[in-house]
Amino acid sequence: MFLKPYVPQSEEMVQIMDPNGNIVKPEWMPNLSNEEIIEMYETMVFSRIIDEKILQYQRQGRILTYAPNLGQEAAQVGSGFAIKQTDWVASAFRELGVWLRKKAPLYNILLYWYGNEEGMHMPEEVRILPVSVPIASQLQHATGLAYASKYRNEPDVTLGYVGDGGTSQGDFHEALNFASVNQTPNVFIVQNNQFAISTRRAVQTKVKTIAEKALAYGMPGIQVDGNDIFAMYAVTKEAVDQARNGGGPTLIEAYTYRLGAHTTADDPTVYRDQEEVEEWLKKDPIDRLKKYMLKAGIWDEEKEEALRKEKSEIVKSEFTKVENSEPVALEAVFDYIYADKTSIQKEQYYKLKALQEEVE
Amino acid sequence: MFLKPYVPQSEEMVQIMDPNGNIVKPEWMPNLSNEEIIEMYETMVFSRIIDEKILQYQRQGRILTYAPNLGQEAAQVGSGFAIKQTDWVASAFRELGVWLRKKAPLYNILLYWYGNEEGMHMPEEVRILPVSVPIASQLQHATGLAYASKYRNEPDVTLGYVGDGGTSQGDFHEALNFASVNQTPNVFIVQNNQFAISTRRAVQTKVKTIAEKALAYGMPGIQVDGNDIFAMYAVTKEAVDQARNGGGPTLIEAYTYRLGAHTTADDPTVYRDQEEVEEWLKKDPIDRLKKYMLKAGIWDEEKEEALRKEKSEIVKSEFTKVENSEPVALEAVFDYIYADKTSIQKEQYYKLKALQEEVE
Amino acid sequence: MAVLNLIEAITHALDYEMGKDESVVVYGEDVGFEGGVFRATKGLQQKYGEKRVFDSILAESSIVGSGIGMAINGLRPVVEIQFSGFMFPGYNQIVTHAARMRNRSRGLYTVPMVIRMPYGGGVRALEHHSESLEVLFAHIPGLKVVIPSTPYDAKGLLLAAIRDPDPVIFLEPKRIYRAFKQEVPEEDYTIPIGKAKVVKSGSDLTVVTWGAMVRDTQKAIEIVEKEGFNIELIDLRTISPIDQETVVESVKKTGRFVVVHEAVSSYGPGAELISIINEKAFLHLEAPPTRVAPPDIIVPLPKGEHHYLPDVNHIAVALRQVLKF
Amino acid sequence: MAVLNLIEAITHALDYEMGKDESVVVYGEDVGFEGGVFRATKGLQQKYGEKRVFDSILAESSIVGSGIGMAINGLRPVVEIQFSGFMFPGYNQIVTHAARMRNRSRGLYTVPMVIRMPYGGGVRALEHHSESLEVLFAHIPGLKVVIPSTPYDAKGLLLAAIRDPDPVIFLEPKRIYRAFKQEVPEEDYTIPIGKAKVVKSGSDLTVVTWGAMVRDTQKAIEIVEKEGFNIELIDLRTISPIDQETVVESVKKTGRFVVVHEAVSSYGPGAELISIINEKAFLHLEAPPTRVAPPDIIVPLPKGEHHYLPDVNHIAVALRQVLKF
Ligand SMILES: Cc1ncc(C[n+]2csc(CCOP(=O)(O)OP(=O)(O)O)c2C)c(N)n1
Ligand SMILES: Cc1ncc(C[n+]2csc(CCOP(=O)(O)OP(=O)(O)O)c2C)c(N)n1
Ligand SMILES: [Mg+2]
Ligand SMILES: [Mg+2]
Repeated sequence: MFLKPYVPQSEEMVQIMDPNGNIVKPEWMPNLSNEEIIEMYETMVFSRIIDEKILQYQRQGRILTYAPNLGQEAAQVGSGFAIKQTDWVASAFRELGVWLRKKAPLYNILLYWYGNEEGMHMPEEVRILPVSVPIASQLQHATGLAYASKYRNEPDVTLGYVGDGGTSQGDFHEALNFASVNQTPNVFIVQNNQFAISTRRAVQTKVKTIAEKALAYGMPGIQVDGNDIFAMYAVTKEAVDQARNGGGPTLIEAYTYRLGAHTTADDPTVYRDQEEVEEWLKKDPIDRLKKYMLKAGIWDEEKEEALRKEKSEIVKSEFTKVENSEPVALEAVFDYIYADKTSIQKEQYYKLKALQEEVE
Repeated sequence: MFLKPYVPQSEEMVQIMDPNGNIVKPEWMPNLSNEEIIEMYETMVFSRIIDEKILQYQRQGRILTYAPNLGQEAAQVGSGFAIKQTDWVASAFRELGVWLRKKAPLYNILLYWYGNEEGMHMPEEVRILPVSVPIASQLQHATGLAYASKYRNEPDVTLGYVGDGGTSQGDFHEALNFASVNQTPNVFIVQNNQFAISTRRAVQTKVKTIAEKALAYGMPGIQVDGNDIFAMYAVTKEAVDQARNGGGPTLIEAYTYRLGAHTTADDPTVYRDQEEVEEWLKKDPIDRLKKYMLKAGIWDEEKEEALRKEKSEIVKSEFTKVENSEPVALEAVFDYIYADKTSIQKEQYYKLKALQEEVE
Repeated sequence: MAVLNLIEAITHALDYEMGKDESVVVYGEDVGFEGGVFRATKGLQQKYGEKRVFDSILAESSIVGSGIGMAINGLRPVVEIQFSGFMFPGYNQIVTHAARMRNRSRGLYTVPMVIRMPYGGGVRALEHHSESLEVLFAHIPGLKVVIPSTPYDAKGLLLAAIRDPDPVIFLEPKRIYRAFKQEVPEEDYTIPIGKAKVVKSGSDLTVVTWGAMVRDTQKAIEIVEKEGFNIELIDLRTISPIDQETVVESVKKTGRFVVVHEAVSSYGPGAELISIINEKAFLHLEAPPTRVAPPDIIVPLPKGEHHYLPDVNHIAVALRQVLKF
Repeated sequence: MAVLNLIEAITHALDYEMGKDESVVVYGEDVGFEGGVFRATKGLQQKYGEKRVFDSILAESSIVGSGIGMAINGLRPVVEIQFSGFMFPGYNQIVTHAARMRNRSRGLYTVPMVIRMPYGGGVRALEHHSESLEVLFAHIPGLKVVIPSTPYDAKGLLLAAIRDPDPVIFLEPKRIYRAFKQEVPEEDYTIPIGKAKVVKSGSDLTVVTWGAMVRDTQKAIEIVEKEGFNIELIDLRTISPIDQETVVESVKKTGRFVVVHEAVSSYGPGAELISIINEKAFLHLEAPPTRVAPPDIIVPLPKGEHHYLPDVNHIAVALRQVLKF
């Protein structure tokens, strides 16, 4: 529907719901039950509340660096809802909505950002690779995951996420090329949030849309309103289905905006005006879906309040657990470098242990 | 003329002269004097003779690995004639025609392949970076060279050469992107000779033409019959002029064929049929121009014979010089690591010197 | 004379040299408009324009590779890798080209370029923000590797690096970017690359270290000296080429040697120093040359990082052991 | 029992393991149809099909990075880097991901992958075809580094590497790919990673080396032993993790130590061995532990390469010096 014939250069961004929550393309509206729409909404709100809470904890000095997702919830949750629990995800560090959708325990997520690798030891069924900090490198893993699924004739699809800045890395190029050449079941989602830290999207590439880059790999490329959860869901679903059915990879550009700071170490007022942010606040993906739901009569302020209260409580209690979690033992930093500690590591371990015990 | 409007997906390859030496697009025929055409021809023949001679020396065990250019002479000489002596070139290892055009002394070229770095110490005015073996990496240098020219408002353009295989590397992507974003005076020439060692072009990428890849960078991309020296010259000239006048970079795909082995260490009969080679022999770029010149009455067999004889003699005498060149002194392998030898290097040098003298 | 911290000294040095030499260009991720994530290039774009100070595309291979081209064609690029842990995509360009262009062209083309990288741990950062990778550069012939430990040295070494005819990897110990201030002359001065600094002379033991570890080691020395010892401290300053003369001289005098560093122990930088000492001062050794270094593990995330970096106590224990051997 | 050279032993091991374990896939540049530029994978695509043995795109970061994904998702990729000098574009994936996935996920995801690379000099090759880069891997926690020196070992170590739960860098000394043949059992056998081999025991001096240098060192030892000495030769076989026990035991017995390698000297692999010996056998040392290694230069092109690699005479001279110290 969206992918053929694709003309990524046409600059026609796929939008189904406008910023006022009106369905502007009813013929494209995905077939979602009210329950599913509410679940999507709840997931977005959950993501938002987690971000807000962590930012609050961060100001209180209770957590260190964190990369908030503010404004990008639809891009993440919408695409995340288009895959199955058994599908794989290789993401960077700003995909909270996808983690939530894939049933990653909040405790784990918080523990990770608290500064403990143990958080990334997710339950096996989550099937998301750990946070990947080296920009764009994770897309290469996405291709290998998908190759292995195809190799065993398993139906799983792998979603690879990257930012607009990440499209400049060589790894972006190689991964898309590998996927296209090997027709692996991959879908690549670029969260174009207009910034790589302070660097604007226009500095990264001269093309009008990032979706156009798909042309270099002979794969469909499509630009989607990343703040429209229905559009994100519908397009990703089609791409995922196509990949699952042997149709090969797709590149999706989610056109969105990072409403918050790059990370808590960043001060965006240095490089952008508040007016620009205000403009984008009007397109807020959560408000947008809420307006739709209110109009559709499947949501009300009472439910909203209950939801926010419930989610806030969850974050609070999980974060309390994280704050009360065991300190990282000396064993823990040695135990996972190799399956078995080396003889030198063992000596180093005992030496450090003795030193630490002496001090205590 | 060629670059605007460009539709690299159209699969229309630019051809001016057909394999029989007939001008099929007179309106595109570049304005070249007979002397210039003859010079182009002589350069191609010179390249061919150098290749043939070195292959002969190689069989005699007088030279080691060598990467012949057989069949790609028009792609190299045609593009090389489109630049000035003051323009820069960043090439890989299969661009002999460009080196010749840029007045690189044959002695130096032969000395390099003989196995002596000293060969790459070219006269300053040659302005070609030394042979670059790590595939596609040289394109990054091309962007920096061009940035510096633009920085100082100098009119120089930088040509970057890469193979079809090289388009798979991340460096290809990053370099084209840098050039496009910074609008540096670069022209990128992909010699698509259908192979990366044994690996066919179709394994590298699923797109129909490599020229299409320009779309990912918002720059003109154009596929050219790489065995048609007039087409190569005309298109490169337009791209170079555009770059020189501040119009930014261009990607040119020279569609050609590697008639010989990848290098002397390679046996192409393992991975391709002679029939395929025969088909391409019919499109030989040198024969093609010769046919044109014979028809135009500016060439004859006598001249041909004289030319071949002259060039053969030159190769022979230069190679004799190379074979009689000084052996690589111990100093030479120490002297160019840094501007000045380090204290440890000095010790290492004297120790080795003593060892070597002891043996003598 | 200004009183500056280390990062300010770097900004000052860049500003100084840009004012003096038009061929100096400065770029990297977020280096332009924002002035870099650590603000090392703050104000430079405003002062020198977008042509000379700019935001690169997010691609380290391009940052290094384009810099090589610029350096060959007459510029003096000073590029920033945001954190040393992100240099890996640019490592191919560093090793196979920056380090080799002079040799490959037998002196025709050279790469006078500085690659600045904040490095090291102790700032409770995300993954890949804390690595100490000096060996990966120091093992490569053709590269120079410099690490300042004070604001004064930072300016003098950076000016020397920019003016050096060869590529210099300039590793900045970000843990002490803002740790203390020092008087830094406004005038031109350089500190020679390849020369170590005897921070404090002593007779019983030679300790070599660099970067942020100089301060921790100083503290450990103060503690141990109270116990009646006299220790010589050398700030290596240049990791490659090593100032072996200064180190060997010192060990010949003291007979004992400890090296302290932030890189992991195995195949780490300390091993080279120990080997040089074995080769040059074997008969003077009264105790085994010893290294104080993190174990062979990946730098843990903040909650486990204290297990990684040797602290003052750890260093002091090692010094005592060698002194009492 | 077949009589094979080193490269044939590798082909045989790959074939053996592919026949046994369907999760093994093999790819890299020219690895499929042609069977690789050295023919290490010759015949495998014909036998096991294009899904299991294929030509990769020309991109080392993709080769390694996709392998990581495959390994996490249940396959056992054995990828080839055409020459170790071309691993640099893949180094980011090797260091920041292959080596770290286990730790980053605290054991949830692992990367049982083998990265094969022909390495080393002495074949009169073009630039970047002759590097010895073992330190760049051995210094990275999370990687294992293995180097066989005989056909027999090549099979046993490669099978062990493929079955290892962690990423293994498998460096093949291409200088001896076809240098000699040896009986290689058709059956299943592995040689444990992390165990050195005492090639020849002796009492006066311990010599450690690996790869192609084992043979040259053997020859040097033969010459020097004729002069009345008795020398122990250890083939390290695994560069990381080091079998320190075997090496230290030997030095405690002999009191003298020489390491021979092809990597450049400064910050090279020999330094680590010397440091271990200092730490573990200092009081047994009767002469300075010594390294025989190339100088700190870039491997020259063929006409200058003889200046780079230590030869038998060079090794013999060093052995004598240490023996007579
Ligand atoms: C290889 C590498 N280089 C640099 C960095 C530092 N860095 C972290 S996030 C970031 C910007 C990423 O921008 P984008 O890809 O658009 O993702 P976003 O942060 O907007 O989600 C940079 C440069 C890194 N993590 N990895
Ligand atoms: C980074 C890197 N990887 C691998 C190689 C080995 N190699 C040398 S030439 C070659 C094929 C190059 O193909 P292409 O780019 O099409 O150029 P051509 O040889 O056809 O001129 C390969 C893989 C290399 N030189 N550099
Ligand atoms: Mg972004
Ligand atoms: Mg080719």
